[in-house]
Amino acid sequence: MAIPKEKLLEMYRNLITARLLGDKLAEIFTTGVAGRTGLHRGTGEEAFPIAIQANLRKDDYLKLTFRMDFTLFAKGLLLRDVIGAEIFRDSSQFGGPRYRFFDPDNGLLAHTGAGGEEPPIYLGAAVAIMYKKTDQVCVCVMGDGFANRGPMHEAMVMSAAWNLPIVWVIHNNQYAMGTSVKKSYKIDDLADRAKAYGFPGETVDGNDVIASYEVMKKYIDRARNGGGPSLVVGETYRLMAHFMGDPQIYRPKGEAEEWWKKDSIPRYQKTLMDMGILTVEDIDKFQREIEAEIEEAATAALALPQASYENHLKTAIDEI
Amino acid sequence: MAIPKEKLLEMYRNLITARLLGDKLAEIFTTGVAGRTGLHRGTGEEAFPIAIQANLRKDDYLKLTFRMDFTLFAKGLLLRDVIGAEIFRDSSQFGGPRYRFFDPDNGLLAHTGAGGEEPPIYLGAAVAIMYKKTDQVCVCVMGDGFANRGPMHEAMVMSAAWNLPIVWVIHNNQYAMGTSVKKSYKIDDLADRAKAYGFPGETVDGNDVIASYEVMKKYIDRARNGGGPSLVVGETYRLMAHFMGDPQIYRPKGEAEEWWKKDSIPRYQKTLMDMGILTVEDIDKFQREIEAEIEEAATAALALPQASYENHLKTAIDEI
Amino acid sequence: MAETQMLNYVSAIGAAINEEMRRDERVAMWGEDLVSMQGAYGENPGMFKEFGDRIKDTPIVEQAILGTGMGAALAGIRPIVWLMTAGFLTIAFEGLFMEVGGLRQEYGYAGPMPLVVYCRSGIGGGFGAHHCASTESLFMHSPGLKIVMPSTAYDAKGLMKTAIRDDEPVIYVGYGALYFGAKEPIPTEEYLIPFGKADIKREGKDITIVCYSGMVRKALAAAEELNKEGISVEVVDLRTLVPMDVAAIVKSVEKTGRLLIAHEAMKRAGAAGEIAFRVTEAAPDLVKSLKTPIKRLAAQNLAIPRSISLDAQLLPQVEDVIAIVKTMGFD
Amino acid sequence: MAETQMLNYVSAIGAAINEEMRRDERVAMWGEDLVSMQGAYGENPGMFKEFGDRIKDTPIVEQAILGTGMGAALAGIRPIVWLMTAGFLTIAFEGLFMEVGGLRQEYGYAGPMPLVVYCRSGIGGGFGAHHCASTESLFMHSPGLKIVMPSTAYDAKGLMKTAIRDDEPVIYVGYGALYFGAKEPIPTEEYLIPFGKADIKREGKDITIVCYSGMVRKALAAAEELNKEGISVEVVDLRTLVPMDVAAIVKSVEKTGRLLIAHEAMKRAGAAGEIAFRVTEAAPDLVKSLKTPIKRLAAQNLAIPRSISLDAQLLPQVEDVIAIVKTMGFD
Ligand SMILES: Cc1ncc(C[n+]2csc(CCOP(=O)(O)OP(=O)(O)O)c2C)c(N)n1
Ligand SMILES: Cc1ncc(C[n+]2csc(CCOP(=O)(O)OP(=O)(O)O)c2C)c(N)n1
Ligand SMILES: [Mg+2]
Ligand SMILES: [Mg+2]
Repeated sequence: MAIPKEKLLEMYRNLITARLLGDKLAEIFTTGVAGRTGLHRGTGEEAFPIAIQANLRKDDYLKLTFRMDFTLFAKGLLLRDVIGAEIFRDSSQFGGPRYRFFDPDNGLLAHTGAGGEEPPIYLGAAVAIMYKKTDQVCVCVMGDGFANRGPMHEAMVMSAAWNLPIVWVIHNNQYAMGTSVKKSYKIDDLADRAKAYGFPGETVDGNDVIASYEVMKKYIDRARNGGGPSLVVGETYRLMAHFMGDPQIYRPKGEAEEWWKKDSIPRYQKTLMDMGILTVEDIDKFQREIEAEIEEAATAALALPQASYENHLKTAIDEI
Repeated sequence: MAIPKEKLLEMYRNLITARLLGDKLAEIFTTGVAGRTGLHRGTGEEAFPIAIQANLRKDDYLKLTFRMDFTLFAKGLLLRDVIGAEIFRDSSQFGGPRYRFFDPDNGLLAHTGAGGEEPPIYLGAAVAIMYKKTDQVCVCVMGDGFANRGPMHEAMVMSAAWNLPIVWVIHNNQYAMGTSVKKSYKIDDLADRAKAYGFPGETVDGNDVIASYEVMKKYIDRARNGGGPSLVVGETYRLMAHFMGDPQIYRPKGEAEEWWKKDSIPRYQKTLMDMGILTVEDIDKFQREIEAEIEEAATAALALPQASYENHLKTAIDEI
Repeated sequence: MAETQMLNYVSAIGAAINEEMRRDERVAMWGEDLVSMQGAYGENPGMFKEFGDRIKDTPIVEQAILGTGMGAALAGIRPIVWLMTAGFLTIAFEGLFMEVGGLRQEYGYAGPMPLVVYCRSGIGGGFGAHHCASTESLFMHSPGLKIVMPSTAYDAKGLMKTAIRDDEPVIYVGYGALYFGAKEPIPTEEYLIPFGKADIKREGKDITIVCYSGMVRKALAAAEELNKEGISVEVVDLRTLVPMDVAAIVKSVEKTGRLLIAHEAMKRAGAAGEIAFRVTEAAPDLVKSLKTPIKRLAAQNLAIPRSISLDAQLLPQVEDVIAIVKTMGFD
Repeated sequence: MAETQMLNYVSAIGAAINEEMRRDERVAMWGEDLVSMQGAYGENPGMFKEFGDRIKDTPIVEQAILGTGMGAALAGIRPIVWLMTAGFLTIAFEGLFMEVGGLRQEYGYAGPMPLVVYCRSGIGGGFGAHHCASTESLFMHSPGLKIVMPSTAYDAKGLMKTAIRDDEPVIYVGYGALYFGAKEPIPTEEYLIPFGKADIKREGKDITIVCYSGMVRKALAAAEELNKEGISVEVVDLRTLVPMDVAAIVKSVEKTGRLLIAHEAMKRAGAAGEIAFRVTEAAPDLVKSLKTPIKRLAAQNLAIPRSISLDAQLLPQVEDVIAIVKTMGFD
């Protein structure tokens, strides 16, 4: 079943937007207006989250890795609000997510400061879907690092026992801080984790937009149709430091260079051009349009308010 | 490689002792001298823990399921002290374990009241073995129920990453309280859990003494020789209620009866008799000897002191 | 006079859950062996049948059980998650303390998250800390958790109903030794008990004992004894620790001039410190004019052991209440 | 005069660990990215090289990291387990609070279990509760955990050495904002600082501020300001919360007649309640004779948000110390 041209181009636009937005965020952080340093950059890993989101509706539940949250415009957030959240502005009064990315009404439930506490929470959304008998799904993407943690395991156990509409995803960028995935896993294919739970597991080249889209579509459709949980592993690479400023003493020389060769953008451009869907002129045009959009969004984001203390107090349950 | 006759008979003696001891404990609990009711009986599940312990030295670390702790005489505890611990007597001043079964010097580290917190702790003993460069091993047996919990998963992840001398074991008696293993696992073979970690997993008939002994020997030897972790699943059945008094409304009619047919004792007797190692007269003799031993141990156990408040205060770290 | 029925503590809780599940179909409940053993400790034979899959059994995965409660609450369900014992709350601690109790605030979300976390404390018999320990003092330190600890069947019912209707997360801790206790007359007509309203379980004029949960019974028994010796004890049952009815304590102490705070939780860093400080902050002059300094009675600073012979010595008993009251300036 | 070297807080901790690892080969350390990133936050470039596999990286499995520390400690190793932040202690909470802190007592085992659980609190910058929160008040409520929270490089070194040599489990919480702070003169000769000995960081006669960790710096800055207005502040740095040097507080308050307890942990059920109660219990007459009731200053009852603009308003600052001191009867 061929992917519609519109979908292919939408993903292309989103991929380029993600790349340029990542650069813009790095620039903004360098100027200091974010109020802190150390952005966790995701450049080079955008294809997989973009392909995931191309399969989701706004009312589906989604967690990405914290590093890839800046691609959430692909789920319908405004670019302005994405940038705003990255630099700690509060766009909720304008319909955006709250400080950072939290927006239950649009399927964003949380990042937890202790990474890896999200799977049970997102599984809870899948429980709600079961009770409400809607056809929503839940996609919970964990980094290769946090995917080792106990709460994810427990949530996977329960997802299998209750046959819940959730797709577990490991975004494998080969590193967790300074720790190579080879050191924390003694399996070559992370999708083997699924064998412990009795649901399907599949690994895909996360730098291949179309392959990622198709694999995700298969399991998201399956979950939507009552087929229950599954695990998808997207293979990509953390081209950037863990955070801006990390000297990366753990990274073998030449490794990143090898992965740059597998970068999703030239590959996807070539695919689309081979399919006759994209021309060199289009590439140029998209680039210019998106750059302008991002500029505008960045300006708007910087004008967003900081979180207000008065609003914040509304979250108190008792005397402060 | 044939199992020595002495080992086979030792296991026979231990198996019969376990069966008779289980009955004795039930009797003691019924009289009320234990000070509480609700013993978690393990009758019918003895073969697997007996076979495990036949492979261990006193200085190896071992955790059984709480239900099977009464078989710890097979690791060298006195029968008196086992009974004492089951009825809350403190035999530590006589060289026994403390209240219940806790004896670091003899490889017993803990049961945790929240079942399933033990795997990280036992893995710590394996870490110590690594640092001390001894040839001890660690065997951590979890029930099918608690084996689903997060701490066990995390410990298995770390055991693989560090290649530690530990054998993970699931004692699958098909039930966790009222929950059938079929409801909490969507895999048929629990040993598939090992596939998530990249170490070997194997399932064995836990009511078959010799098969259990051999499989455990393989993986315990492997761990002792630096081969790292593995997972063994012993299949057996909880013939008894979760606790004495539980009305067992969850148990399908006839299920227990089917499993009684697979009881380890007549099977092992037949095997040993076929091998010419055991006669009908031996069976009788062992039975009488063991009954007498248990009677004596029970009398001695009832004479053991309760835990003393003064001793207990020594565990305080600060003002009480 | 209103009609009543005779219910024990566990049936009162069951009745509350039943009524609320009938009233609001978004209410659902899950946990271990709720269905297979009719309530994990067999508390409530038959109660769950009418709700079909709205009450479900889980594998033994407490971190997931707790977390699913939170996620479902954010996604439109009103879950009651059953975590068995107050000690087991520690195994889902991060989820409960930081996420259920704090995540909304971390993100500035004041929207609803209606979740009841239900468990029991106070189960003795050598089962050790996890079954017996009172962990409420820990959760008071979480920024966003309400805490309910009823001491009677009447309160248990009315507070459970309020908990289920609350739009914010609530920890509801039953007291084990009360579950199958004597039946009490409970109104057949619906009633709710608001959070943050203490109840004077006994009036008195010489000393105020502030307590909650299983400690109330012990305080009342002690009060009975002390009364014989001419000491008149007022027993204030907080019923909810967060929010806390500080005004009720102040009012009582204004009358009695003496304050003893008693709980089964461990002494060091236990709830008593917070209670005393709240009273001091609310009524500094009152505290200055007390007849004798505030005292506390609590479990000793030791884990509850796996031994049936020690519980009584580590946990506060009726005699301990009597003894400490007598040190508070009655000569 | 003793020789000194200039070290900042993080290097002082590193020096302590180095020295102890050289002294006792049973000492080992593991956690996330200790080796790969030279200390997880890059605190200590190069420090770990000489110990080979005695310092090891783990996968991200905090429950396992903590538990292995306990098991190894029971099996003859003296582990330091690195858990990064005081907020992350909550994800291994059961293991830390109930097992490390209680299991020995549950079974009546008074034998050694030498474990140091090492982490930092007080990391701001919009990272939210887990990186910034002070969780020590929780662990004070555990039956068997010692708690160390140093406020200077000097104390950090001497207390880490004591922690490593202690035969019982110790939580050692560094204060994030101090790690790369100014260097201090540290004796080159070995020294240890005993647990349970508070340190008077500034002498004064009008009011005692009891504090610890990051709050000490703020109290000292406030004292400086208040001094200009004629209020003489004594700053008592507890250094260890369990055991607590109640006698030092009493002695100071006997002199000043006023007591303020300040911490960055959240107010409700925070450590201040315990500190105040201990003082009341130790010196009831002193408390009765105070010039003004005991007060506390703490973080507001809200989670630390994911927003850089709110931290300062939720956490106690120097100005807050000054303001609250001024309400304590200086007119
Ligand atoms: C529970 C917990 N442990 C440790 C950390 C510190 N930490 C922040 S990011 C990170 C690495 C996460 O790796 P991964 O899941 O692979 O995501 P990636 O950074 O590769 O996107 C760690 C260990 C944390 N935030 N939470
Ligand atoms: C963390 C935790 N959850 C729940 C319980 C209550 N509980 C006691 S025994 C048990 C069943 C354990 O099943 P399994 O591990 O299969 O052991 P078995 O009883 O079959 O020997 C449960 C759920 C507990 N003690 N700890
Ligand atoms: Mg990664
Ligand atoms: Mg079982």
